[in-house]
Amino acid sequence: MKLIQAIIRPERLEAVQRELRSVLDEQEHYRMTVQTCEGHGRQEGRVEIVRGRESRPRLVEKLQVTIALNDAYVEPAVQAILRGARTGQVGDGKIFVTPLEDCIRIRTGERGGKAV
Amino acid sequence: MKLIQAIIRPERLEAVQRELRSVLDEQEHYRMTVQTCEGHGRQEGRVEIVRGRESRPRLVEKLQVTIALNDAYVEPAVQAILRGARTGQVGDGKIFVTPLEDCIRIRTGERGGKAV
Amino acid sequence: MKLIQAIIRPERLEAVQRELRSVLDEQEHYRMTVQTCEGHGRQEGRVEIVRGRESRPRLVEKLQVTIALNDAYVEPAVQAILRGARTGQVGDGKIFVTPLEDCIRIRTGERGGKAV
Amino acid sequence: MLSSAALVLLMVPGLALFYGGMVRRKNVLTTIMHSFVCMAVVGVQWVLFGYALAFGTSQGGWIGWDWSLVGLRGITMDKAFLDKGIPELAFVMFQGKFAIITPALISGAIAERVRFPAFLLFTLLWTTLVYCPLAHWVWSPDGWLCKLGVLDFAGGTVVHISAGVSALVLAMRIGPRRDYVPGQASVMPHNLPFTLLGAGLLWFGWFGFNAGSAVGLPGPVAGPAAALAFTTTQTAAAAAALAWLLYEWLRHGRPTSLGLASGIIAGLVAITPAAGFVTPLSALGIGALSGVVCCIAVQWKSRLRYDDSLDAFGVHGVGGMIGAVLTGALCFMPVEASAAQVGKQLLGVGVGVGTAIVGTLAVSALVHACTPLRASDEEERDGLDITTHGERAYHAAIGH
Amino acid sequence: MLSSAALVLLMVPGLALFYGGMVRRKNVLTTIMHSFVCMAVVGVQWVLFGYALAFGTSQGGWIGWDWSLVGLRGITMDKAFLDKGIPELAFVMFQGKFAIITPALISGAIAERVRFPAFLLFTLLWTTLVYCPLAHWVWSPDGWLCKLGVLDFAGGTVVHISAGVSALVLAMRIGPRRDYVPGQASVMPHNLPFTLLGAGLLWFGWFGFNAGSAVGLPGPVAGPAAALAFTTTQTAAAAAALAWLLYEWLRHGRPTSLGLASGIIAGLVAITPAAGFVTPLSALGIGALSGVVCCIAVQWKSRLRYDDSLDAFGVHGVGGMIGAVLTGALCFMPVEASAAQVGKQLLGVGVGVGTAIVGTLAVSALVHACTPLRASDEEERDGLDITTHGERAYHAAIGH
Amino acid sequence: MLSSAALVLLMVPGLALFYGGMVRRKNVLTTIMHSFVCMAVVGVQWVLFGYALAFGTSQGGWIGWDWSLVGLRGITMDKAFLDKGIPELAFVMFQGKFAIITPALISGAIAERVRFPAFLLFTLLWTTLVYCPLAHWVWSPDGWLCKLGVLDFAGGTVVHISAGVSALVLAMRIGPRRDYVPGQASVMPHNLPFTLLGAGLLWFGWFGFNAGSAVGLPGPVAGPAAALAFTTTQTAAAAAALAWLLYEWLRHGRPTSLGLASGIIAGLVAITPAAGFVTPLSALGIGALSGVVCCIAVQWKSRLRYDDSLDAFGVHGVGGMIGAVLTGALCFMPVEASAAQVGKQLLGVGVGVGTAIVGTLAVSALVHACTPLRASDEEERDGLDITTHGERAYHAAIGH
Ligand SMILES: Nc1ncnc2c1ncn2[C@@H]1O[C@H](COP(=O)(O)OP(=O)(O)O)[C@@H](O)[C@H]1O
Ligand SMILES: Nc1ncnc2c1ncn2[C@@H]1O[C@H](COP(=O)(O)OP(=O)(O)O)[C@@H](O)[C@H]1O
Ligand SMILES: Nc1ncnc2c1ncn2[C@@H]1O[C@H](COP(=O)(O)OP(=O)(O)O)[C@@H](O)[C@H]1O
Repeated sequence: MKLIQAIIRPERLEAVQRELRSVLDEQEHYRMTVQTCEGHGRQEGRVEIVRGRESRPRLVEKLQVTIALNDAYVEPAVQAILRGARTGQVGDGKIFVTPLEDCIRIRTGERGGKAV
Repeated sequence: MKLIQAIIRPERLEAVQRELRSVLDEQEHYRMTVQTCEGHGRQEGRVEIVRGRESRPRLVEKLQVTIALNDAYVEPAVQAILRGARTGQVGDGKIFVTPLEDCIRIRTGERGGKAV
Repeated sequence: MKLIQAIIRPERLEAVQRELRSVLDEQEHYRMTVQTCEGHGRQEGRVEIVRGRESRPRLVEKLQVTIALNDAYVEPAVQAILRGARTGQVGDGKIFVTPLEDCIRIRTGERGGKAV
Repeated sequence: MLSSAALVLLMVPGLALFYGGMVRRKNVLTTIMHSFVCMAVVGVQWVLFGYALAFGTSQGGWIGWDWSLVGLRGITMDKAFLDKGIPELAFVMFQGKFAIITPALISGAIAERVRFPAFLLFTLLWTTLVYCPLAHWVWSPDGWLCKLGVLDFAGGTVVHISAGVSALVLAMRIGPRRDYVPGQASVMPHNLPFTLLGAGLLWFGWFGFNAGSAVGLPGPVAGPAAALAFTTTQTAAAAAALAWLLYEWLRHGRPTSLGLASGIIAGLVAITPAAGFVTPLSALGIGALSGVVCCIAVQWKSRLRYDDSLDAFGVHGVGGMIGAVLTGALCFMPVEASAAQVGKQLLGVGVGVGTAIVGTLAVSALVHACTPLRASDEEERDGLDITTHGERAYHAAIGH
Repeated sequence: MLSSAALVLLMVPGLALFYGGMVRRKNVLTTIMHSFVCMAVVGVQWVLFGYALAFGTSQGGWIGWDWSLVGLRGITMDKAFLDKGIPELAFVMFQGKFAIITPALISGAIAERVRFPAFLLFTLLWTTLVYCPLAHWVWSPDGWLCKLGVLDFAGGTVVHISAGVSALVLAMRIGPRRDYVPGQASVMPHNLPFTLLGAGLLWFGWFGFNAGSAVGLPGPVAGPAAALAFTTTQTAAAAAALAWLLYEWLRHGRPTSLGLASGIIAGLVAITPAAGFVTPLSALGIGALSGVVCCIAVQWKSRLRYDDSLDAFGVHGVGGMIGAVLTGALCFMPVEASAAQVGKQLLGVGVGVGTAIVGTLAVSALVHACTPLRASDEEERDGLDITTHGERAYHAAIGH
Repeated sequence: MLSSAALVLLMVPGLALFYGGMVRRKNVLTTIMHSFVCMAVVGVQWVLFGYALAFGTSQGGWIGWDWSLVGLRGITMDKAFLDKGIPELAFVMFQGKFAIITPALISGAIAERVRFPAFLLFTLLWTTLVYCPLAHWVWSPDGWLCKLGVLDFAGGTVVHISAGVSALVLAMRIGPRRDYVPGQASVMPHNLPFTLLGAGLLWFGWFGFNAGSAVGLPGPVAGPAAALAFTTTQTAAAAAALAWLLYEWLRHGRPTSLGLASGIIAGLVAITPAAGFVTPLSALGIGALSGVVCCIAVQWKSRLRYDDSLDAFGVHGVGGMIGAVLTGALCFMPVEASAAQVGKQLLGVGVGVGTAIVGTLAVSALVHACTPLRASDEEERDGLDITTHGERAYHAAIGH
């Protein structure tokens, strides 16, 4: 099992969701968790003006999408996120894949692969 | 060492905290970190109405609880979270367990097991 | 590759960023992601008063900084965070290091070490 | 008169924000609606029959009635009110605003758990069965309390005592919120700037409330009395705000913004029955006293088991009583202060308290017979905004 | 008169908040600015030449003009307005506020996508080419609609119908928002408490709007008429709020706070043309009807493909028409209700609608010739606040 | 008069929001309290002895005093003010609101770092030692500046110049915020909609400020003068808002909402001393000029090392001076504009500036002798709301 954490542009969430739905089994009920975050990298924020003083924030709003998956689904999911999130411009974000040792569904107590 | 990340219902946080306190050593000072998130899965949000138009959001508010633990405490903590977070209804969430290679207490610089 | 997740005091973010910039290669463009969170531990929140009733919250505002790094940079980055985030007082936070199996730059599709 | 009525109306959104800022995010809309919906329900009730009950021809001093006042049909445009030279319609509206604001005040005690339909019904019945009679007794020239010489310039008894006491009774009847812990700050206000803005609007509107009430006095004094009422209102509010702030500072080591705002309201409440009858210096005293006493009342109360969410009783009930009694002790007009007058004022307070208790018990029993008063545990947990109204106050972040 | 003008001015921030709360976080500043900037643009235009066009000496009933009114140079301080005993400057200002609020109402239909420079230009041209003539026709004693006997107490046709219809036309011209989905709640209001507060301020300001308009009547009735207008305004707002709430409750199972607020506005709009001409009971009826009909209009509209973001047409257009027609059917003064009067009112509505359609098409073509009307897709996606104004409404959390 | 006083009072919450929206989340309550607490402190001071100092019998033109005015004991309810036919109490209150708002204006310069107890003491002393004398000199018929013929319609010198200059001096005395970086937008406003709403309320209240001041003129002109003052106030605000917006647009490529709001305030400030003395066209010019000059002043200032957090000097100081001088150059009444009058106005400005500098230095030294002026670095870092007042403005998310 793997845990995928992807940092994406907020406005690409819908597209990513659409792509994920098509590769994951549960259709409407594909599972994921989303968090707000701010990212620092090559992309800069848009200029803001306060009474004539300018500032260009370095931290830019992003979303982090977390998905736990069985190994077979990892590659399709990564490709789906790439399709949904890519604009080709600086700031598209990253996908991190980390090992997941165990996964428990709280409602039923099921563990491991079938709980994902 | 393991890193536990649990997605739970916001209203179960208190119960989860109560259970955790009873299984972790530090009593009052048990350690954990909480973040807001929104989850997508089988559970649907409650209907919202805007001037007669309805929408039922698919993303539902959740909390993510993060706890770093030495191996011996993992199973008790998982059980504690299960006890605190379970309602038996769709939307109870998941617990993810991932390996933790190192852990450093910033205040003292201590590392590894005793820093957890 | 490793994924570093550090819980720090909000007001130390600037100092942490300054230190990180000096040890990571990209200078201005060093990469990281920041999230808000609330932490529970030995530190207590400041007293709040509502119409004469007092409460001292146990959850304290923190920031979580996430950085994906190639192995060689992990130790310098950890040291940089320690330098930037330490105040010596209870509540300085933790650094968690977890293994990172893969990393993909969304913009280009590059993978692994060079995508970090 | 009309601008005064408009000012009083602004107290409705003012109160809505004052209360709305103090509850949690998940209940802010329903709390704001409690105030707004009083405008809708009582706004219609007043025109249909409320005014007739309160200010129609007196039926033995106990209640008013005139078939011609139903729907205000009998009030032609140019009909003047008594001999005051103002159109009666202006008076109808001015009094209507008082009737609107009173049940809205009550809503603070039962916020975050009352069911919306029950509150609607309660508002309608309470206004009809408690407010209208009380207003008749005190303000109609033929009302029995008025005839006895009980003084109530702008509604200390009719508005604040009746609302505060009813709030307390209703809060006890409905029970505490699920996460209420006596003596602790178990629920944090979600948006204090709203509460402070609400206090600002209330304070602005209160000038209409108090200064506008000068119209009840005989012609020639009405103008100067309005200026006097304005002055005492401002002075009492300032003194009470300062007193609450300083008392809290000494007592808890922190001068809070909520204390400052609460002090303003406490002072305004306490000066209400006295506004046109006392000197500015007396107003200073009334304000300072009410600031300290209401602060103590609110804190003392919080150790008890009942849960008056936003302290409607501690501020309006207690403040109203202080003001009503001190009016008797400090007034220089229309009669000189005297022990006898204090006695009359105490009588007024007693009648107000008694009526509020009995009336509220009766009305809440009536309501409960039709529809439960209290939200289910799940509704309370998830918030009344989404469960009852299908709305969330704020949408942000993800996906928007 | 002056306090009425001040009250009407408060409608500008009121409307700004009412609209601003309903859009998404990323567009709240630009939405608020739409209202505020009308004050700046029309505020200057009105003094320079707008007043001259609307209330200058009539050129055959079609438009006013007086060189001496340019820059208000010809109005000395003590010049009285007609024979009403109020300074003409007060009248200029009172009318100016109406001219300011009207284009601000339109902005609701095109929120979240109109380009700011285009809206500025639109406001200037529309006020000059559509509003000023309409105001002249209806309110100048020599205006042709006025002479025909069309009644419009405080701007049902001039303000609300013209704004509502223009809003609809402009919304169709500009096209729907990029994420608009007919029939779905595709965009959630980011801060409903702002919207409710805005509704409260609007309602307070509306008393100035309607009661202040009594000055248009002959001297002796002005005072009583103001009281009547106040009463009908309050009554209609209450009835409409209740009607919208209850209708929605029955229909969708949920009484919403946005429905309550929308009902208030709908009732205020509908009573505007009738305020000084009908009885309180008629106002109750007008209010209740407008609450239900506007609610239906708004919901029905949402199934169509055009996107009137904040329902400027559904509330102001529809409400204005209901009010204008019912004025003819229910008025008791200055003329008795009659079929003939209803006919005249229908004529007024027709002229208002026609002028608004033709005028808005012409003005938007003119504007489009100078600068594009619609923001780019990227600007719309990232929000107009940051892309056009270089600002974000809220800063929180990280790094601050 | 009374409604004007009520309007001016609304400026207190208006200013509180205007300032409160511009600071960071962690300091919003303390910033709002700065304005509210002026109402409490000065509200009591004014009744006790402030009015006696400012408007008591003149002691040689330098200061007023009357033992009978202490606590307003000597003012009976029906005592008229001079020969103006209004009760003196109404005048006391109207003037009291000016005294309240002035130190509140100063608070903008020292926001986010001044200690609350120090500000309280400063307010009390500054009002007594700086404001009351200045008000006496300019507005008491026997004040020496009044006798010299210096014109100040509604407080350009007394209120705005004195507040703006004192703000600057105090900001320099206290030093910049810990994270202030000259020339950069180092601190972002946390809630611009609050700031815009605050600007709206200020603007509404300002009509009371300026139109109400017409009462200072001889009887028969008072009414028309109020209408004139209303007109010039509205016109100048509109022109200044437009000017600031356009200037910023040209200069920085972005028309900002904060610029629009700041322009409104700048225009209102600049017209204050001139409101009843100039024509609407002159007001247009004064407004446009002040919009551009204040915008430049604010930007130019931001390159310097001192940190006037919310630009109290750039807007009130600079705007007040522009207005005071232009009053001399453009007035048509009560005297014709002339070089001599400009000279007198310059003298007034000079006296205002000088008094503010000397007075503020003296008062801040006095305060500092009692209690430190500036919060500790840790308090500043964590925010004054939680460290000083034990409160957080917003509670959301987790655990609530
Ligand atoms: N090594 C990393 N660790 C943590 N976050 C990263 C890392 N690399 C990229 N990110 C996240 O991805 C976002 C996009 O990165 P950026 O350098 O701006 O664009 P791009 O990846 O297209 O070159 C950043 O804002 C940050 O949130
Ligand atoms: N594979 C997963 N990856 C990420 N988050 C998940 C995953 N499975 C569940 N979740 C989180 O758990 C929440 C509950 O899931 P849901 O399917 O609604 O209920 P249940 O787990 O009770 O069947 C989701 O909203 C989501 O936040
Ligand atoms: N084992 C852990 N798991 C999750 N979060 C932790 C853990 N230990 C510490 N933290 C985070 O670090 C913060 C600081 O911890 P605390 O005990 O208050 O201070 P210190 O680490 O200086 O002793 C906590 O608020 C929490 O967010």
